[in-house]
Amino acid sequence: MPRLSSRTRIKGDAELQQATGAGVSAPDAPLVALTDARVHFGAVRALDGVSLTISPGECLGLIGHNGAGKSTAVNVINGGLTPTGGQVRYLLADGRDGSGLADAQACGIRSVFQELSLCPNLTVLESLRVIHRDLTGIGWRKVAQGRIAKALAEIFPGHQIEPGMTVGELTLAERQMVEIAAGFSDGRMPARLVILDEPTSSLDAAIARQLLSHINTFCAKGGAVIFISHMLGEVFDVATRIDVMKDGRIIASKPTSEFTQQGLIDAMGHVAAEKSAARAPGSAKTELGEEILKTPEGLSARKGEIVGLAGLAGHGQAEALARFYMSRSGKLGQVKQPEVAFVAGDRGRDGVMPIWSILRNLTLTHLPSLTNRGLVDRDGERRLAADWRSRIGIRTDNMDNLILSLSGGNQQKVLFARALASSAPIVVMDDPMRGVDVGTKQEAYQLIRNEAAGGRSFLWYSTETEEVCQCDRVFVFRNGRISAELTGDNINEENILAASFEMQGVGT
Amino acid sequence: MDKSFVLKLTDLPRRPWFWAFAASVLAFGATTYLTDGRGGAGLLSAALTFAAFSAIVGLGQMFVITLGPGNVDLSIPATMTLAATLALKFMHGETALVLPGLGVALLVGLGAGGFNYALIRLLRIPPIIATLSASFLYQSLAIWSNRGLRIKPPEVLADFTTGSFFGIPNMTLIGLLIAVLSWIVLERSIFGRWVSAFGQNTRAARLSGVPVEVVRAVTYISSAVLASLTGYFLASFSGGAALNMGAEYLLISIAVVVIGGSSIAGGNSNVPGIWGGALLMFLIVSMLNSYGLGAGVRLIMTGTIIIGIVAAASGKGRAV
Amino acid sequence: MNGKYRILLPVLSLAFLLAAVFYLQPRAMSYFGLNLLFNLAVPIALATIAQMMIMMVNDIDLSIGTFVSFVACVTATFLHDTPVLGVAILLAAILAYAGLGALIHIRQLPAIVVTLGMSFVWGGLAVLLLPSPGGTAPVWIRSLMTVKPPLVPMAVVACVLIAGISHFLIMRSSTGTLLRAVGGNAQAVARSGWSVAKLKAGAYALAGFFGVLSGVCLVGLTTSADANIALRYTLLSIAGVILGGGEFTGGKISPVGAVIGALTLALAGSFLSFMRLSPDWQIGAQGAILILVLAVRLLFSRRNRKWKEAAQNG
Amino acid sequence: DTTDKRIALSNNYAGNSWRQAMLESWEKVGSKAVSDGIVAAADAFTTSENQATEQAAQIQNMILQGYDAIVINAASPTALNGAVKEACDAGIIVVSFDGIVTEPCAWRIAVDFKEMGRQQVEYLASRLPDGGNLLEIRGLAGVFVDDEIHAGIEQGVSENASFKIVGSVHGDWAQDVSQKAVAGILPSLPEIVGVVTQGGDGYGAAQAIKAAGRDVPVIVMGNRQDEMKWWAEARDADGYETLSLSIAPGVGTLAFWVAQQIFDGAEVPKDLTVPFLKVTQDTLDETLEATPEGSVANVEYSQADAKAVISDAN
Ligand SMILES: Nc1ncnc2c1ncn2[C@@H]1O[C@H](COP(=O)(O)OP(=O)(O)OP(=O)(O)O)[C@@H](O)[C@H]1O
Ligand SMILES: Nc1ncnc2c1ncn2[C@@H]1O[C@H](COP(=O)(O)OP(=O)(O)OP(=O)(O)O)[C@@H](O)[C@H]1O
Ligand SMILES: [Mg+2]
Ligand SMILES: [Mg+2]
Repeated sequence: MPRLSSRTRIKGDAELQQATGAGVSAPDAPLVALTDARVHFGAVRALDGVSLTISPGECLGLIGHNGAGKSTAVNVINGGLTPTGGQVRYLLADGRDGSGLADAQACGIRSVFQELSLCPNLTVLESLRVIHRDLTGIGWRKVAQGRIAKALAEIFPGHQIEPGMTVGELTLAERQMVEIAAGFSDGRMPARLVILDEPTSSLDAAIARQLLSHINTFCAKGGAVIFISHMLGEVFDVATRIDVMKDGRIIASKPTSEFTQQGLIDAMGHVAAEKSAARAPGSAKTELGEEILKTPEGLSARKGEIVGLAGLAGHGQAEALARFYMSRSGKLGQVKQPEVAFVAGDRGRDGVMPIWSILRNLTLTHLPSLTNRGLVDRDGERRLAADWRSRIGIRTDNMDNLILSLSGGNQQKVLFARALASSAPIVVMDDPMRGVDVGTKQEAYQLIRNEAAGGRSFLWYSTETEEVCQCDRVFVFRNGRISAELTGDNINEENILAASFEMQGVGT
Repeated sequence: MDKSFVLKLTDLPRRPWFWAFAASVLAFGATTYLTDGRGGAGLLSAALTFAAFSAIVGLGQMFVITLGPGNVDLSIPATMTLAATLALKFMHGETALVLPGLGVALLVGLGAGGFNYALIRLLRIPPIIATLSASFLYQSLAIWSNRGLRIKPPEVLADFTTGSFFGIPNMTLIGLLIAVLSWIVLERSIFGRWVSAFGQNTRAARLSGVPVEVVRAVTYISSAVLASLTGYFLASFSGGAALNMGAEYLLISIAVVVIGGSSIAGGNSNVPGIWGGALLMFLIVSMLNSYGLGAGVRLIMTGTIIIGIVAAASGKGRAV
Repeated sequence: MNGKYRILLPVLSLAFLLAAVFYLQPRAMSYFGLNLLFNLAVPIALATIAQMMIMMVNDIDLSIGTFVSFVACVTATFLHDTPVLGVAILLAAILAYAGLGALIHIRQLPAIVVTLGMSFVWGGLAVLLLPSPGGTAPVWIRSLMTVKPPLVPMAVVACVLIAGISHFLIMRSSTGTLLRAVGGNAQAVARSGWSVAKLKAGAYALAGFFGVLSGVCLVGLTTSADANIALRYTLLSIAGVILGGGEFTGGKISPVGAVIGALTLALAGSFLSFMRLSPDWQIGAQGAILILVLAVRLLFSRRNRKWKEAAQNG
Repeated sequence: DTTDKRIALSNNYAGNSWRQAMLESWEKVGSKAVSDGIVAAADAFTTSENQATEQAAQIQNMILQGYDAIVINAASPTALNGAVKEACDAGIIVVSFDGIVTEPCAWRIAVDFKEMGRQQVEYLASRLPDGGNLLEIRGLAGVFVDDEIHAGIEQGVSENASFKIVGSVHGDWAQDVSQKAVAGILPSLPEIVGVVTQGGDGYGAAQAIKAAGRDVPVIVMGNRQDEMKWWAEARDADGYETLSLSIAPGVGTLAFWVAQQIFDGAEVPKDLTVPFLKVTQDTLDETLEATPEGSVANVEYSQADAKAVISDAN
């Protein structure tokens, strides 16, 4: 596990203010140079004059709050989005300057997007065909198979993915692994710059670790990486330089060694919530009410309890949650008095109504309670949405905007609000903090604790051990079954890991 | 005249239903131009009457189409025929049985919709094929029950369906009433929200507490009930049920939905557009007939106009 | 349903129906009998492949039936009388299909509406060409469709060829993979720098190409054409793709399955003929048998159920 | 001796009262012939959709089933030729009626549809010596019968120059479709003195014209019971006069007997003609009496009738 303290150097906040646009010192000629790039979506200034360069051997950590413009910057760098102002230049292999999507590819720039972008109907090796233009002609399958298998074995030794598997049948983590491997795989033009937009958000700790060490070797061999993550520890672990974004600008850019973690959080613009005092397990217990749920596979929770589901990704946690949710919802009688509400982690698949406004997305679950003889009380709906907008801090100027105009993290907040706005006594959360920035996470933790104190129970699956450790009780899953139930002081990283890996024999 | 009104006017072309109405007005103008304005009232009244039938089935089809890709009700014509056949046979021309006859028609709709839904839900058959297969069964039932004999509707019912109220055809009034009710359901009620959520992302809707199966069942049943209602009125209007009476409503019901600006990708429906589409489908044919164009040219122009309208009305979707 | 089951099921349904037909009518179990059972399925199989190309990119083609009718009319008139002009018209029709694909993508139009509109257009053109049934099949296509290869009848050979070629084209080749990717996640394809408009145009052009083959083969079998000759192919082709394990969205299709689906549909009709039902119920029985064949899928999906599907269906 | 002969009816459409009457007549006459021991079987088959391709498959199935004769009401005069030829090659007697086929090996019991169209105008000319404007209601575009009757009407109009067709719509031989089409074109038409039709559409036209508030012109009817009933009522009210003519659904039974006669060794020419069934002001009441409610005026043929028709032709 990456430990922050080993890398962190305490520096004064004042230093953070000397924000510069360009790279601090480029050892070689830069691969990509962004000068004063601007992207405006209507009134939203997603990028408001960003300048940065990245050179071979560098690993640039890009961090910032939800909606800061990180993903937009990525899209500009990889040529997918033409900036409304400013310039992007690529250094082509033959020394020329280039611009545009085709040149970006010719330059060896590869992207792993925040929203998964594989085709679920293709096999793993076929997915490579979409990314690698040179895969044509007789025998292309063999070549593709070789490339992806090599990359997977290199980055994620011990993985279980066959090149012939259909992507749609892989778990979320496996899909993410495939995408990452495709990004680093060999091709006619070798990867020179790989952009990873929140690559670890659905990976469990062990696999994330494998990725981080691969990035280190890749950069050591002269490759360049842009690494975006809300997990600051990871960024500290791999980045040689960190750029902090806020509201479409880069407000700080320095070698990693010159940052402290606290300094970073401050720079990102959040009131640094002190790591909340650890719960006193003993006192919390007494407040818990009677047992209100028990599932056949052994999950149980009491009133006001926060129950965590842990274990390696893809070991049946999400399925257990979904089974439980399905069994307690869907009937007409449960519409006004829902027994359980759901917070999705895989937004696109499980959460977002893509053609609706933020408002309608937010109120969906609670709306039946705001109806009179079947008709919706539209003023009540607005009030509800306005209330939650301020409570959870959704960054938009108008709740009537399309949900898809929000950044990933803000969409996630809307989904949170959707579930918490309802009166359901149990809330099921399927890795809900995926892609949520540090500040917002702290707010969400607080929210969850308050709600629990108010008598709500939570079932919370998370890929982050640190989140699970905040729970009152933890069920660790292995191979689709509960392998351990931890309570009180037993909830710690060691025990969780032990229960996750036991008898699996793949200690990584 | 305040600013917001002016803004609204310029905003009109962006409304999905605008183009259907605009094209209807053009077709109407072109037809009456031929006679120097004579016959305008007659044409309007005919258009309003016949569009009502298309509009009612179209509304049912719209509910189904809003459920998202793959959802479409191909059993509408057969349901119309079956409901009309059984209802007219039951009434046997007797005035006293007009309302019970309506009940029979509605029951047929309920049954057909329920059966369609059962095929989709219990046997997991894709809706297009489930409703197509079911329609063959309904057709057989209609043949078996009456062997295609045309039974006259009760006098009162025939008079009602062909009559008018203060100059507005009765069928138009019924069609408008159903449209208004559908609009309220879709735009203002919780059920409308659920239908739209279902159409956009069924899985997410289910996980947000939407009772998706109830929504789907009600939607397919509504479509069948509206089809039966149309069958009942259409048979009374045209003097008896015929085995092939609903045939042309298959394409029309889909066409009015899409011309009217409902998104075929699901989740976005548009009630005023249904009436626009229904009027247009009638007026295009009238216009082309009036200009004496042959069947071939008429078909080509109808197709071109449909594509033209959809192309004109397309644009990036707005938030709802 | 995963890949393995996707093809297993259509194969089993076909085998089962075939066994039932052989039981009812042992005479069908011969070179001559098989040809009679299946020769009219060849154009249906081609139309089903055409429909599959469109469903592959998440669209649906409501005009394939009228398009095949139109092609049949061209084949029985121009292709017979002035072959060069006939070929030019058919090429133009394929181009028109490609254009539609691009238009649908660029203007973000719903394919179902555009193809609905096109069904009127093709129908109108067909009526203009042949106001009354008639025309003559070109001799070469007539002799091609009535050729008697040794051992296996032409209909079976043709179906195997169609399945094999389209499988190679769509499932194995690198271009086919890209086309399927468009159905799976068009945005990802665009992000990787491909022109989705071009790819969609390509898929539509393939649909047009197979539609043309279907019309030409049809005339080879019927010897003449009329404007309404293949209207039914629209629904048959959709049903065929689904029976073959394809899905409406997500680029999940199977060319071999589609051909088998088309054969199953053709065979279902024969099966009913051999049952000798009362005419009142003959139409209904067609519906019932479709329901039956599709309901078998349930057995498979039950066994292979994941919660993903459970969530989808509640 | 024909006692072991099996005869099948291949019917392409069952969706209107005319076809239902045809099937009923066939059933009545056929089952009587079977129980009398004249033939071994007289089975009726109907396709679910009015499609030549489906009917061709149906005929191929009949070949496999080993019928000795196939009586066809064809969806298309030419598109079935391939299947019909195959039947003939298999030694099967093929007799077509109403919708006849052009394949030379088959027998045809034809109705002179062209003459039917021409006589309508002739009748109107006798009623309205001054001539005037006519409205034409056609059937289904692209179908043989529609084209033939239309040609006859054109010929009639050219022979009687005082008439002019001012409007033409397609009513698809259905009351509700005609009603809609007529209602749509009426407002733009000048005064019309007569309506020429194809059968199954007169009542709808009358309704539409009445709804538009116009005087009802002379509408030529098509023997449907509701049309004739309306006509009788209008006659009783204000002396309305017109003509009704159509082909009798029972002509299928004539085809049945012709097939039987061919087996019996009779010398039958390939082309036979039957007169169409005409209802005039004088025969209206008696025809109406004999027609079941909601059905079509009909005559069924006996073996003796068939012999007479054959000997007339020779
Ligand atoms: N297509 C779009 N239309 C309108 N606004 C957009 C669009 N895409 C992005 N935005 C806006 O641009 C801003 C930057 O978004 P971006 O996705 O780059 O944020 P981010 O830093 O990646 O956030 P997160 O960490 O939540 O992923 C946000 O305010 C977002 O709402
Ligand atoms: N000062 C802070 N305030 C709030 N949150 C913080 C702070 N420092 C770290 N975090 C959060 O704590 C977590 C630590 O991240 P990191 O990934 O390094 O931990 P980890 O235990 O190594 O995780 P993993 O097991 O996934 O590797 C992150 O989720 C980060 O958002
Ligand atoms: Mg982002
Ligand atoms: Mg981590």
